[in-house]
Amino acid sequence: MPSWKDVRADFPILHQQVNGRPLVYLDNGATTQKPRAVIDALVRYYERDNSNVHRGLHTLSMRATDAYEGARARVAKFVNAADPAEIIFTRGTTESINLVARSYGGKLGRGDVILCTEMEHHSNLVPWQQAAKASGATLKFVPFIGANAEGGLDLEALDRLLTPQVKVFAFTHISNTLGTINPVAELCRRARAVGAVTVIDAAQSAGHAPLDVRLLGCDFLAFSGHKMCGPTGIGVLYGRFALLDQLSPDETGGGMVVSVDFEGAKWKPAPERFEAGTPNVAGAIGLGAACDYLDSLDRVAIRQHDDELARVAYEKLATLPGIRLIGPTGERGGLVSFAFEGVHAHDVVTFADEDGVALRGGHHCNQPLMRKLGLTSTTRASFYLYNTAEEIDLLVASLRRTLKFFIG
Amino acid sequence: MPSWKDVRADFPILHQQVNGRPLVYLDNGATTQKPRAVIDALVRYYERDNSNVHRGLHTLSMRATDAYEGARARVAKFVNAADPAEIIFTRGTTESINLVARSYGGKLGRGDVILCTEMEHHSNLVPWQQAAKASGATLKFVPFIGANAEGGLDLEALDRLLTPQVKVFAFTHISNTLGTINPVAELCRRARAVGAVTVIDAAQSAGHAPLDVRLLGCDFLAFSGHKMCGPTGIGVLYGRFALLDQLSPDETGGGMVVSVDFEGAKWKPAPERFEAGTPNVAGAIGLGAACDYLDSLDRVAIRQHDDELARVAYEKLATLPGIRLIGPTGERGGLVSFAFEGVHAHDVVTFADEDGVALRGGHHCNQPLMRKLGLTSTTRASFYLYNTAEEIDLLVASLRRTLKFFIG
Amino acid sequence: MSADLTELYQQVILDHNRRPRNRGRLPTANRVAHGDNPSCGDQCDVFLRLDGDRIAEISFDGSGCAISQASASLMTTQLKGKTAAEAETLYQEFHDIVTTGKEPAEISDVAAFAGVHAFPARIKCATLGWHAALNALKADATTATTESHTD
Amino acid sequence: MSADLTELYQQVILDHNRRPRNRGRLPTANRVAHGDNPSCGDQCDVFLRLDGDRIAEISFDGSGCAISQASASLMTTQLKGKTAAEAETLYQEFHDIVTTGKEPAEISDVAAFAGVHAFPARIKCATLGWHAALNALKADATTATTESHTD
Ligand SMILES: Cc1ncc(COP(=O)(O)O)c(C=O)c1O
Ligand SMILES: Cc1ncc(COP(=O)(O)O)c(C=O)c1O
Repeated sequence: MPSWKDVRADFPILHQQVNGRPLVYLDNGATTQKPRAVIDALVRYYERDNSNVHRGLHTLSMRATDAYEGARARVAKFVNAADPAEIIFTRGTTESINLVARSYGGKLGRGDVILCTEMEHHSNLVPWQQAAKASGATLKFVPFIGANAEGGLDLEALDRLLTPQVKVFAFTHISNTLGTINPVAELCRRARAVGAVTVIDAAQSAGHAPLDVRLLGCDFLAFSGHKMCGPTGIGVLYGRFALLDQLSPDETGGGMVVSVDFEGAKWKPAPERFEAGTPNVAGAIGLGAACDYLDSLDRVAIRQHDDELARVAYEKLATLPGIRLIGPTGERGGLVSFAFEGVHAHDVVTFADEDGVALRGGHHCNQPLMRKLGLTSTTRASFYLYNTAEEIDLLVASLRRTLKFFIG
Repeated sequence: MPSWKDVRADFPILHQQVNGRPLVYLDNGATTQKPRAVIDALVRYYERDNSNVHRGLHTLSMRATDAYEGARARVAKFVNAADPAEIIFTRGTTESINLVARSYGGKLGRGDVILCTEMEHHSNLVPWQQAAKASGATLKFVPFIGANAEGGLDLEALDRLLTPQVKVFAFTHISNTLGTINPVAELCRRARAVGAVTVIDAAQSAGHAPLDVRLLGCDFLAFSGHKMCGPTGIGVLYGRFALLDQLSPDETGGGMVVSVDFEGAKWKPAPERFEAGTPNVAGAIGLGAACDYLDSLDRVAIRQHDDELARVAYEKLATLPGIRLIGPTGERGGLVSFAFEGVHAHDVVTFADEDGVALRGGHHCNQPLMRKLGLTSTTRASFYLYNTAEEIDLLVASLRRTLKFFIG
Repeated sequence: MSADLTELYQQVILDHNRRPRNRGRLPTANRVAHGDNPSCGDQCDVFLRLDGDRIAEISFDGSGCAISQASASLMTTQLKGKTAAEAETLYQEFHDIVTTGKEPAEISDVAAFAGVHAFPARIKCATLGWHAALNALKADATTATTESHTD
Repeated sequence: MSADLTELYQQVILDHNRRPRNRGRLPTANRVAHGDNPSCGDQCDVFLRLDGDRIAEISFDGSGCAISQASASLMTTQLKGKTAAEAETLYQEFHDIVTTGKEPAEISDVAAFAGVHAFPARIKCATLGWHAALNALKADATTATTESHTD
């Protein structure tokens, strides 16, 4: 069990005052902070090894290539992929999903169904709308249960919706607005039974819990480095090799071709086929360092820590007058969303900021979900390994002050 | 005039030994090294301001947004764009060109012509092959003149090829293999006369010479941060606003939509429309710092320095037995490509590496060009602001040793 | 970083937020426009009954933070009875107040919005209703988003 | 970082590079395959005349570095007269040599390639011709790229 107090010392950014108060960073669902080890990995790369990868035969280029491919192997291990070639580096979850939606989407046609859920982030929704438009496929949604979506996905509806026409089933692991933890292994199992390819949006889970693509049985899985202690501008698409191997490339250009003439080109196999141009070498290396850091703390312990904070927050927030808590009442991921009668999320966040507490207010890129809940925005507190129970008390105190100001 | 000796002190990576010799880094066409100022900007961001951008209302998020949008404005100034909204952040040149080729390519149809040149990097060739395939348009090429391409682009052939059917004319500013500096303002002028949209691949020029999109009169211009002292994983697509505004998005997801329901979405205007998902915030900020660094040295002086090194290198290399020098005999960008009778580029690079000299050998993502020259590979020495005349002497000495070993 | 919040949340603003004026859908409207602030999800519909060039009646509906709601409410009281040209001038004045913090020459409730300038992220909130109103005047039923306007 | 280059460029290799054996297009070939090393542009065509299961004649053509040319040349001398199964075994032995540096039990020219293991970037060069030959044996006319094989 890591000492969570020591963990805070690893994050330089936390030790600052905001508006005269110690920073309480509770916007981890948007992005997480970076430990010294990750920042140092970037600096070390630029100060010692920086070079272009793959095409170089000199020492720096070999070092950079080894570090970049080492990061790929490290990420493969992080999600227990069978082969590093199943790891494609992208800018982030959004690009990963666009890549599948375009490359795999190119195989779809009229009569085919793409299945999503009603709780998807815009990044796991709009690319599928585009894929449906381009291919003539139909887009359908698994509904959720309850006025506050407290009942999770409607698994009976899923059974009705999962027909053999479904070619893709794309769903989030942990909802960034609700905190719902979806039964992803079970969803993959049911999808496989009808021959549908599964795409998991793991943006909110990759940094928070152990992740094993072979245990989950998914075909594709997407996540972002910046939400798991890694740098910005780097993310991952895991794809089962047998599937990747059949896909056409998405972006094209240098580095992903075997041979080119004026008329056309022949593609390399995965993962190179999907990584056109110079990749974010430093970003990948930083992500590898983030994997090391998270595993050094133990992801089971991180999950317990984050989920426990969310549980405590849920309980304490429930005592506030006029609050509406969204999402599951029991087990949940490390975040809580809520809305107040008569005080808008925007104003809540501004007041919290005056107290040094960083929250997010808005639709969290979840507009259709919000609309179904009859909301236009919520306030969200999202936790990570450096947050503490004391910070939740500061949050609650700040919210009380806000309520007092607006409601009296 | 900067003191070029002092400049070397700004680059931590240069002060190391490779294979027991001081590093002589002559692979700048592939990627450049990073000055302390750029590395520090990344560290500062992660240690002080890191947060997600755009969607946040708390202090860190406002700081991160200001820094990210400040970097956009900085890059706009760097290329003299009329409006920061004309600057789209991408992963690099390759992604920038893919973006135009797909979004603008979506407007093309049978009978339309896409015009490239015979000296394009795969990244400014294969995306246009794909666009032609997808739209039914025809891809044509402006030839170059001379057995070593020493005559540059054939401007008479260009006049014949530039018919009103040409909808896009995509060409490189400086050839990464030949060193040819194309007359881009003139090419834009001629393209405009027939109503063709121009796309400039500025990967090899952005960090080496002043760049003014309004003076050039181009519609789109693409470049990579990592080739101009900036971080990996960040690049730019400049687009004239009137044109950008008409284009459909490429990738979709969070951050680029105004509103979303289960059926569809409405897009934000440029640049957000083209930046789906969390961007490479630190990368953009690092690129802004690179712009500051290059302008503090003065880009006119950098161009003179780099081109002078290339001139000296060309002269000294010409004295080596059995060497074939490629590209222009007169004015050229800061690089020289060459091939030896009887010694393969691969072996040349391995020997140079033993002497601490980093060179590139291969087709430089220019296979069709190579084939027309009757070559499969060349060795390339490419220079940047921290290189010196003494390093050219070390290069020549290393090549002499190699020739001695293989030829005797 | 941030100025005192009481500068932002002035009494006039709190009052308009609590008791918005001219709120609801105007049944007699002959012009309507919708405004979105995509960064926080605020929305605002503005309904106008134009009588020639003059705003005979005006209302707004929507959801959003105290700043955006109060601003829309105050906007309706300011624009009622005005011509399109007068409305444009009033918007320019309001825009100056929220971006520079300079209070207007004449005593007016809009002065309460001067505190917004110290919170640049909230300028979009303060101008959302105004953008929608101006779009409605232009008989332009397209969505006003605060992102497509230079605030 | 790198071992001494004389370890890599042994006399046998230099000799095969300067005077390649069985170089050219075999007119009587009934099998051919093409190999690419996309990272450096090396190319290698291998031509076979298969007699039943046995390689009656073999040649190679292409361009590349000293390592790849010498390796392809030596490969042709090794495979001539061998069956497909024997060729596969010989490749495995060669692969072991270039990846581990362990010299073979019997004295053989292929031992000259043991130095390659200290230069991992060159393993692809050393195996390019072999990949093409094995592909030609499989009557698989698809391109052998060293990137799609695990070296
Ligand atoms: C559930 C979910 N999916 C997708 C994304 C998009 O991730 P990114 O913006 O890093 O591409 C996010 C984060 O905003 C998220 O929370
Ligand atoms: C002329 C030219 N165009 C395009 C590219 C591709 O740039 P990137 O790999 O950064 O996308 C390069 C660099 O390799 C280049 O030299």
